[in-house]
Amino acid sequence: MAGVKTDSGTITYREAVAEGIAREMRRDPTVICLGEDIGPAGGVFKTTAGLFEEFGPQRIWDTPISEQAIVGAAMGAAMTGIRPVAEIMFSDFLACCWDYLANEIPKVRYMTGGQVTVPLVIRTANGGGLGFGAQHSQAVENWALAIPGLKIVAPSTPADVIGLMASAIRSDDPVVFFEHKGLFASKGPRPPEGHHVELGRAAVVREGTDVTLLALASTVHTALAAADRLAEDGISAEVVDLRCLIPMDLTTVLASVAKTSRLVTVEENPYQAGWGATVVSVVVDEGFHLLDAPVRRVASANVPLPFADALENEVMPTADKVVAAVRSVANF
Amino acid sequence: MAGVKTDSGTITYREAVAEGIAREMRRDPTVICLGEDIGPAGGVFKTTAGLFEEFGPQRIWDTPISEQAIVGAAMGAAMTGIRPVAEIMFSDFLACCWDYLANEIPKVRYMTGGQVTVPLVIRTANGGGLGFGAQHSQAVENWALAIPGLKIVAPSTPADVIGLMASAIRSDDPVVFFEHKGLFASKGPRPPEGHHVELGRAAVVREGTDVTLLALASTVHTALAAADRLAEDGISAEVVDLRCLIPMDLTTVLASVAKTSRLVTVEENPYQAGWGATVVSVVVDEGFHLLDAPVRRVASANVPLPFADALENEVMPTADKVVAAVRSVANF
Amino acid sequence: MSDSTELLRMYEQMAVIRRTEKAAYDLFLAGMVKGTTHLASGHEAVAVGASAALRPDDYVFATYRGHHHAMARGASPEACLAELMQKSTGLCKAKGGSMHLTHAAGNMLGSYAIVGAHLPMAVGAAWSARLRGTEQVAVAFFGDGATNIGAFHEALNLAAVWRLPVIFVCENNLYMEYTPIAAVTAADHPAADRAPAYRMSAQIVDGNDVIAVREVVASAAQRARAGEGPTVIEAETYRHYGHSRTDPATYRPAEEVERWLKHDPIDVARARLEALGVTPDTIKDTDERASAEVAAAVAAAKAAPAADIAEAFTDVWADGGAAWRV
Amino acid sequence: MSDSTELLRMYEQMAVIRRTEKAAYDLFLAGMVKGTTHLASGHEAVAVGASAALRPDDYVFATYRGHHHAMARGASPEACLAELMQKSTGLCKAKGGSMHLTHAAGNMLGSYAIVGAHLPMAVGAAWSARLRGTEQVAVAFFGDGATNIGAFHEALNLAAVWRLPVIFVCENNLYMEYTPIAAVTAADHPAADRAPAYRMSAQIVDGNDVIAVREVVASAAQRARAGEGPTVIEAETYRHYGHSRTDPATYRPAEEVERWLKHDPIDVARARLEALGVTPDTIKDTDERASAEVAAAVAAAKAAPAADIAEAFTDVWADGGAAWRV
Ligand SMILES: Cc1ncc(C[n+]2csc(CCOP(=O)(O)OP(=O)(O)O)c2C)c(N)n1
Ligand SMILES: Cc1ncc(C[n+]2csc(CCOP(=O)(O)OP(=O)(O)O)c2C)c(N)n1
Ligand SMILES: [Mg+2]
Ligand SMILES: [Mg+2]
Repeated sequence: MAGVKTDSGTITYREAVAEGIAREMRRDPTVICLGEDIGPAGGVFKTTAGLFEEFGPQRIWDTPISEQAIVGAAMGAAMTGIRPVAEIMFSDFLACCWDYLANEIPKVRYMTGGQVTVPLVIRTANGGGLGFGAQHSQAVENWALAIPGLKIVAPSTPADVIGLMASAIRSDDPVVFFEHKGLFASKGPRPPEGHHVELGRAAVVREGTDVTLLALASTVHTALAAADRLAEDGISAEVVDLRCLIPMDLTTVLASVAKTSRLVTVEENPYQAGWGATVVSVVVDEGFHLLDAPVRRVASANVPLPFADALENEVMPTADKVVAAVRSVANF
Repeated sequence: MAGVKTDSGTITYREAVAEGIAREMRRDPTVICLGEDIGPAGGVFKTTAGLFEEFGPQRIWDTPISEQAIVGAAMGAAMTGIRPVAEIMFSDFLACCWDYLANEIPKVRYMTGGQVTVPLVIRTANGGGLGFGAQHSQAVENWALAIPGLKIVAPSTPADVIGLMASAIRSDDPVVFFEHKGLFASKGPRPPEGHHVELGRAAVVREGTDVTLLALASTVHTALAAADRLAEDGISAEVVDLRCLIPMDLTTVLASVAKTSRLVTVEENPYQAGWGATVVSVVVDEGFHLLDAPVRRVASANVPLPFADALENEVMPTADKVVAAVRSVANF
Repeated sequence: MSDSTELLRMYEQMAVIRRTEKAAYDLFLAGMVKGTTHLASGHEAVAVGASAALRPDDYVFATYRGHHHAMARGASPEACLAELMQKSTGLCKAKGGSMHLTHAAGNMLGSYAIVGAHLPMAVGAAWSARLRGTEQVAVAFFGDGATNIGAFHEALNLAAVWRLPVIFVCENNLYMEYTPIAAVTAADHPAADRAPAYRMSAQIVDGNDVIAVREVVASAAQRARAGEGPTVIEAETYRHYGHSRTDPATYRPAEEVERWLKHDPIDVARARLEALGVTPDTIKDTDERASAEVAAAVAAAKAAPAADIAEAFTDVWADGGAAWRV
Repeated sequence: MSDSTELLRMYEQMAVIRRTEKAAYDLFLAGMVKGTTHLASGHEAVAVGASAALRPDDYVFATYRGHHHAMARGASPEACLAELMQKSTGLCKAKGGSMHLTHAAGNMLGSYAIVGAHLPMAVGAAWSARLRGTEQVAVAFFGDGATNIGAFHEALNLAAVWRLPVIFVCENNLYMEYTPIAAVTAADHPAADRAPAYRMSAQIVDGNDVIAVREVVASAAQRARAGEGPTVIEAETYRHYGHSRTDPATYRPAEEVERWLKHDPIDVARARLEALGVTPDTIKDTDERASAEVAAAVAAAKAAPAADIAEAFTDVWADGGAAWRV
C-alpha cells in the first residue's frame, strides 16, 4: 500500500476526504488524526484509507469506542499545540459526546476571556438515504447550528471537500465537518495542490432568475436535479450551495433573492429547527421587501428516519418535492 | 416536615413544580422521580422540596452523577410500566445524556413499529440571567426542537407549571419539561386541584392589534413588559405565550398574525437555530399574505453566555430590545 | 423436561437462527436485503442459552447485532427476514431494519445501534421490576467494544448501588469493528475485569457452549430475583462473518478464525447431544426441521407485500400519529 | 531549598488561598460577588502540594471548585477576586466567573463546570505532550462525585491504553452536592478502587497533608515522565463551607465536620513547620504577609473598573471577534 493516492484526474468524494487530510498532514506535522477504526482499517467508510500507511501510528490513532474521550482528548490536545482531526464515525453519535460540542469546545475560548484556542476538526459521516435506519442516518448539521462557537462545514463536491478541509484544519477555531454518506461514491475533478476554499463563502452553482434554491451538501444535488426539471417548464432556478452553516454567507443568499424574489430552501435535516428556518428568518427580516412570494422549505419530515427505502424516500427531500414547492410559489 | 405544601392562595413557580409533581404522584402510584440531590435535599433549586417526605425513598430516588444512567434508566422503566420523572439539574447537562434525548427516547416507538411507548418526563432547570456563566445558563429548548419525537414544554407561570406538569406526566409520549431558573421565585395564583393544561395550546396572554409578540417561558414576561412600554407609545401589542414547542400551536400564531400583520419573536435561545426561526418560516410560508412588515427575532446573541451581569444583559433578550424591534417594524 | 429434550430444543433454536442468518446473507447477495446487517452467526449459544435460563416475562435488550436475541425470545424467522426485506409484515413494519429488531411480545425490548446505550435502559427495566415487585430480571447483551463507553460505567454503577436485578452479558468476540478489543482496552477481560470496580461479581463463560451459558445465566438470575443484585457475565465467542455485510474480516488471523470455527456452538451442542445418547437420526431430523422452517420463512417473507408507505407517518406518538403541530 | 523553606512557601500559598476565599465569601455577604461560587477552603493542600510537585509547563485542569488550583498555578488573588466581582481586570475578563477560573499563563487550562468533562481533556493534553516529546505531565483534579460519570471511565481507559503521562487526582470530600458519595457509589474509594479496572495504579493520600500530597504527586509525575503511564490519586479531604454559597451544609453530621475541622490542612502544615523548628514568629510573619497580600488584592479588585460591556462580543473566535455571518 502506497498511502493516499495522489494521481490526477477525477477523484471520489470519499477519496477526497483522505486526500484533503493528507495534504494538510504533509504541510503541518502537528495535524494528528484519531477515531475508531481509522487506522489500518482505513475507516468504516474508507475515508481515511491510506493515511495510516503514509503517516504511521504516531499520527493516525485508533481509539476505543469512547466518543467522549475522542473529542475530549482532541480538545485537550488542541489547547496544547496539536491540530487534531477527530472522527466520529456516524454523525448520530455526536450525541454521545454532545457535551464537548455544546458546552466545552465552543465555549472555552470565550469563558476564559480568550486565553485558550481550540483548533480542531471533528469530522463525521452525516445524512441518510442508505437504509441505515433511525440511529445511523440523520442529517444533524442543525444540531451544530444550535451552538454558538462552532464553525460548520458540509461540502457537496470532492473539490470542496479538499478545499474546505484545508481551511478547516488550518482554522484556529473548532470546525465540525460533515461528510455526506450519500455522496461518498460521487466523483468530480481533483483540485490542484494548494486548493483552498475559504470558510463562509457560499457558491452559486447554477445561475437563474426566477427562484433561489438554497441547498447544502446532498441537497445541492437534489436542487440541481430539480432545477433541470424546472428549466423544462421554463422556470429558471438559481442554486446556491451554502457550503458552511457558520460562518453563514447571508450576503450571497440575499443577493440571490434580490435577483429572483423567491426562495425555497432544500434541507436534509428535519423541518423543525432546520437550518433553513434561520436563513428564512434573516431573509424575511432584512430582505422582506425583496420577496414576491411565500418562502417554502423542503426538508425532512419531522419523524425519525425509517429503514425501508420507500419510506425513507417518503420522508426525505427529493427533487420531486422541490419541483412541487417551486411551482407552488412560482405563480405568485 | 409535612411534605409538599398544599395551602391555597398564591404559589411560587418553584413550589408549583413540586406541587405539580405531587398531585400526579398522589393520583398515580407508577409515577416515580429520580435525579441528583432531589431527595432529602429537595433539589438544588428546591423544586422537589417535600416530595421525599411525602412519598419516601421508594418513589423519590437520589442518583449518582450519571446523567446517562438517569435518563437511560428512566427510559427502560418507562418501557416497562413506570412513569418516571427524571431531573437533569441544569438543562446544559442534557448534553451529557443527549444520546438518550436525540437517538433513543424519541425514536424507539417509531423504529419498533409502535411496539413500545416511553411515557416519561425529563425536567430540567433552563435559562440564564442569574450570572451562572456559560455552562449553567443556556436556554436549550431549541436543542430539543431539533429532535422529532419529543414533546417540549416551557411554562411561564406557576399555574401553567402545574397544569402542564399534569399533562406531561399523563402523556404517553416523552416530554422534556423546561423549568426556567429566572422564574422560580415568581408568584401566581395556585390553580385548583385537577387543573390541567393541554399540551400544544398557546395562550394569548395579552390582546393587541398592531403586532404579535411571540414568547416562551421567561420571555413571556419580557414581552409583556415591552407591551406595556409600547402601549405608552400607542402601539398595541398582542402577546402570545407558546407554552409548548411541540406540539407547536401554529394555529394560534397564524390567527394572531392575521389580526396584527406583524410578528416579532422573543426567544432566549441563541438566534442561530432558535425556535422562532421555525415559527417564522411557517408564517412566511402559510401566512405570507398576512404580513405587512419584516419579521424580527429578538433572541440571545450568538455567543456563549458571559458571567458578568452587565455582559449577560447585553447578550440576552430584554424589553428594551423588543421595544426597539417593534418600533422598527411598526412604521412599515 | 429431560436434559436431552431441553438441549435438543436449544439445538434446534440455534439451528434455526443459524439458517435464518444464512438466508439473510444469501438474500443480500441476491439484492433482496439492503442497508446494513450485522450477523450473529457464531454467537447463537449466548442468546439461546441465556433465554433458556430466563422467564418469559424477563426483559432482554440487545445491540444492532441482535437477530439471535430477537429469535431466541420468540420472534419468528419470517418476521425477522421480512423486516430485513422491507416488507410490511416485518417485525417492526420495516421501519427498524436489521439493527433494531424488537419483539416486545417476548419482552425483547429492542436492538439498539448506539454502542452501550441500552445498558442503562436494562438497568431501568430492572428498577421498574423492583418497583412493581415482580421479580422480573433484565438482561443486557452487549459487545466487548461497549465496555469502553461511558454508558457502561454509569449503568454498572447504578445497578450496583441500587442492587438491581440486572444481568450484563458481554459477548466478547475479540473485535470491535475491525480493531481487536485488546488494542484499545486496559483490561484482559473487558467486562469481567471491570466488575470489581462496582463491587459486582463476574463470571467468564464459554459463550459457545449453550449449556454453560444457561447455567451461568440461571444462577445470576436466581441471585437477581433473590435481591442479591446484578452480575456481569463475559461470554467468550466469535463471529463467523465480518462485522457487517461489507466486511471480509481480513484483519483476523487465519489461525484464529480456524480455531474458533472448530469450536462452533452448534457443533458443541451436537457433541453434547451425542454424549447424552441422542441419535444422529434425531439430530438430522432436527436439522431438517430447522431448514424447512427457515425455507418456509424465506418464501413467506418474499411473498409478503412491500412496506406500506403510509407507515412513514405513523408511530411517532402514542396516539399512532406523527403530528408535530396544531 | 531546604525542607522548611519549601514548606513555608507552601504554607504561605495555602494561607493566601484560604484568605482569598474568605474574602470572596465576605464579599458575597456584602453583595459584591454574584452568581454562584464553590469555595475550596479545606482543600488547599491538594492544590498546593500537587503544584509543588509539578513543573511550570505541566498542565492542570480543574473543576468549578477551582480557586485553589488557579492560585496554586500562579493566578493572583487580585485577578481571581476581580473575576468574581465582575471587573474588567478579572482573570477571564469577567466572562468566566468563579466556576471557570483559568490561568493559561501557568498552564492551568481551565475550570470546567460540567462534572467530569475535563478528564478527557487532560488525557488529550498528556497525549499532546507525548506527541510533541516534551515530557510534560497533565493533571486533572476532580471530585468524588465525578467518578460515576461516563467521561471518567472513558478518560481512564484511554489514558491507560495509550500509557499517557496523566495524573488523575480525586479530591474526595465525601459529598457530592448534598448527597454522601457513599450513598451512590459502588466502591469504598470511588477513584482508587476503580483504578484496577484500567490496570492503573492508585494511591490514597491524606489530602490535608501538603507534604504527603506533594510526595505522591511527585512520584506519579516521575512515572509519567518516564513513560510508565497514568496514575490515580485519591486525596481524602473535606470542604469547610457548604457546596456553594447557598448551602449551609446541614446534611453533614456535626461530629464529622468537627473532626475534619480539627484536621485543617493549614494546621497540619503549621505543625509540620513547628516540628522542623520554624519559629512561631516566622509563621506569624507569614500569616501577616498573606493577610496583607489578600487585603491589598481585595482593595485593588474593588477599585478596578467594571467589566467592559464590549467584551460580550469578543473572544468567540480566534480572530477575537464574534461574527457568525458573512
Ligand atoms: C457510540 C457508538 N460508537 C460507534 C459505533 C460504531 N460501531 C458499531 S458496532 C461497533 C463495534 C462494536 O464492537 P463490539 O461492542 O465488540 O460489538 P460486536 O460488533 O463485536 O458485536 C462500532 C464501533 C456505534 N454504533 N455507536
Ligand atoms: C454533569 C453534571 N452533573 C451535575 C452537575 C451539578 N453538580 C455540580 S457540582 C456537583 C457535585 C459534585 O461533587 P464532587 O464531584 O464530589 O465535587 P465537589 O463539589 O465535592 O468538589 C453536582 C452534582 C454538574 N455540574 N455536571
Ligand atoms: Mg466485539
Ligand atoms: Mg465531593
